[in-house]
Amino acid sequence: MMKFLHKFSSPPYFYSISGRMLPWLTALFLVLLAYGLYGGLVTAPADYQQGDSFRIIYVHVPAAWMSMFIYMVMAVSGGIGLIWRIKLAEIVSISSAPIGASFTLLALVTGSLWGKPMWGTWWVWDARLTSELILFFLYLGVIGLYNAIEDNRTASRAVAILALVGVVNIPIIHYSVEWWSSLHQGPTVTKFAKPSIHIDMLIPLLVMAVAFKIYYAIALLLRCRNELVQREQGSRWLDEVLEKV
Amino acid sequence: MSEFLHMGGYALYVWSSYGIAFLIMLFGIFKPLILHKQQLRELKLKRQREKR
Amino acid sequence: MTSHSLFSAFLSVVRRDLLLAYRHRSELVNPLAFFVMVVSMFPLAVGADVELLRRIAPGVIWVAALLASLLSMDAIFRSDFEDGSLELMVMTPHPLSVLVLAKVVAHWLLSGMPLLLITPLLALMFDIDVDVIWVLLLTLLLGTPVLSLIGAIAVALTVGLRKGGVLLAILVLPLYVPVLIFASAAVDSAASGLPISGQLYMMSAILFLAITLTPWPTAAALKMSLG
Amino acid sequence: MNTPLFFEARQLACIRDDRVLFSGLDFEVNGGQVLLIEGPNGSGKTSLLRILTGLRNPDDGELFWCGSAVSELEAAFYQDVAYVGHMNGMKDDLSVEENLKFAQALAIAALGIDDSLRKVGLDGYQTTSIRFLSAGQRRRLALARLLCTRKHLWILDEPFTSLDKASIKMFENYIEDHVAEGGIVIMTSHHDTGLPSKIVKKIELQS
Repeated sequence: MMKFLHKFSSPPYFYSISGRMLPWLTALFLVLLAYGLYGGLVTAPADYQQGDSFRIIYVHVPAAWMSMFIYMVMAVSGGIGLIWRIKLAEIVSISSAPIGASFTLLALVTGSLWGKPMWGTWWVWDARLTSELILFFLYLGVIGLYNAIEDNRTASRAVAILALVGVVNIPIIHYSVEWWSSLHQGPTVTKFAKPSIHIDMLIPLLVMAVAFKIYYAIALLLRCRNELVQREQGSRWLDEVLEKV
Repeated sequence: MSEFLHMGGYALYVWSSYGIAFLIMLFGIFKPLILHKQQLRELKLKRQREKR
Repeated sequence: MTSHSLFSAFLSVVRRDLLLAYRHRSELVNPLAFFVMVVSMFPLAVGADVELLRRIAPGVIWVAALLASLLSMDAIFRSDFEDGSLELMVMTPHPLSVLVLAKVVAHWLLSGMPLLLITPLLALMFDIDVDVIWVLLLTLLLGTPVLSLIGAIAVALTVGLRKGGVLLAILVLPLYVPVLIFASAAVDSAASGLPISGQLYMMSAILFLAITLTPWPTAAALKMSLG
Repeated sequence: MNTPLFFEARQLACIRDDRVLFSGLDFEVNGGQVLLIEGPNGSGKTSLLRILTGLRNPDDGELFWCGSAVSELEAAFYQDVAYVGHMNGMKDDLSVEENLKFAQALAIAALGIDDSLRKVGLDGYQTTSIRFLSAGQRRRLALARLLCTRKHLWILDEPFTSLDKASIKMFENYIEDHVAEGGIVIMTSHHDTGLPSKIVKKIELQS
């Protein structure tokens, strides 16, 4: 296992492998996306309460899941980079931050667009949306810290420490926000409980979730390649890559 | 078809959600792609300058 | 060989920081003045309706305390970083995280505790009755150390940067949310006579978690900033 | 100093801003020796010293103190090493005595504070605040810090900056004494030192 990890983390190998994987990943992503959208927008029956506006969950929920998932990946890869000094882990960690932030933003925007028809206000202090907002702030902190430090290696170590501290705090923040929202909102069913999931509604949701993960892999590989080229400017393996430019 | 677009009266919210999602995800793919092309071109120029 | 024990090294760091602050004791007033001023802004902003003021008092006082401690946070490592004494502290046989804990304790004594002393005065401004003020003081006693402990991580991460100030706040405020929620809620329910033990247990749990867990990342961040 | 002291560096490398300052650097220093690191400005002398002190991680290579790797030793290594960098590490608002007392509190005390100050010609300055000392006096105070704490390995970055001729001679004498007792000194210096060549070992860093 370590041998593979070590081989995989050698820049030229990673660059060529990712180059070959990207087309396949894109194709897979498009197929899943098409299937998920068709399922979510067409075949899935309208929700008896929310009507067709519930179809926003096919974007909102996967985005929310991804925002949390990417933060975890960022923290774990940051930790690996910090402890074993594997350069590629640092690159994965820092390249994930902007993608995670964009998914969090997407979750917030679609959340408020979903809330408007239901409760008449653009912003609902619902537990899930509030946790999502704080997660967005955590992402802003990570990105702000990375941009503030010039040297790449130090910046990635700083981001790894912050992400690890963040990942420990996320459950605590989530619990306290849940408790806080039950305090002020009364014991009604939390507004964003997913509507009673009918099998035809659930399949597209899971398909969209997988599609979003594939999308994350694509965006991550693209950003990792950029970060790699930027850090390996001096090295010789870039020669034959530059020929093709 | 128009009924589908109507989305039971929630057309604005549903389609703007999907539209924004589409834009954000598109941006997330094309920005690094364009940056990559630029990066390689700049690096090539820089190396040619150094060789001279 | 009189190798000084870890505890005496801990004490000497705390004593040194208190001595240093004493040499500039006029500066100790600044966070306090800021705290009082921010709190007094609210009646000017929302009007002097006593009922409203009494309801928002816990939140206002707690947000002001949070911002005041954030302001004075930068000083924990800044001067040591600039005159090289931080390097000498890293190069000691004692674990850096213990020395870091000593510095945070000293900082809390200089910035957290004074907030407690002045809070009763502010509480009168919002017409909070006495036993609620006690609960407010208790939440500040449990909460302000957590602000210093978690804040120290962000300070250590940004100490090497010229423009660390605003970034420090961005890094740290999301991590302050649990303390803010439980503290304000405790005072709120005390005002309406509800039990507050749940909130206080949570705050003590967060405090002990912070004491045991935060020195490691702070020490790692300091070593990184020095590297 | 009973155990024979031995400091060794293998294949050290340091990269800063994508520029390789040095790589594949090997050297050894035994007890009773002074290692003088020479090289033009910007050749990475200070970075090398900061790597030796453990303040900065080398981009490659390993350090050994008395045979065991420094990365494992950590506390035991710091027990024995003292560092005088460009910044003296003194608090301006504290007095001379308070600074030295704090230095002793974090290490093993050796010479008394008054004796150390007398040795560096700062006797009587005990209660003056560092703020009022000249640069030369501050540098001598850094030397006093070395004398008043028991450290086998001294790592000095341009120790003689802002010192007058007499003070440099004094500093060199104490370096000789330290090395004579079996200690090790690793230092960088611009002007050639008056130290006897039999105890000085030199390595050169190219720019």
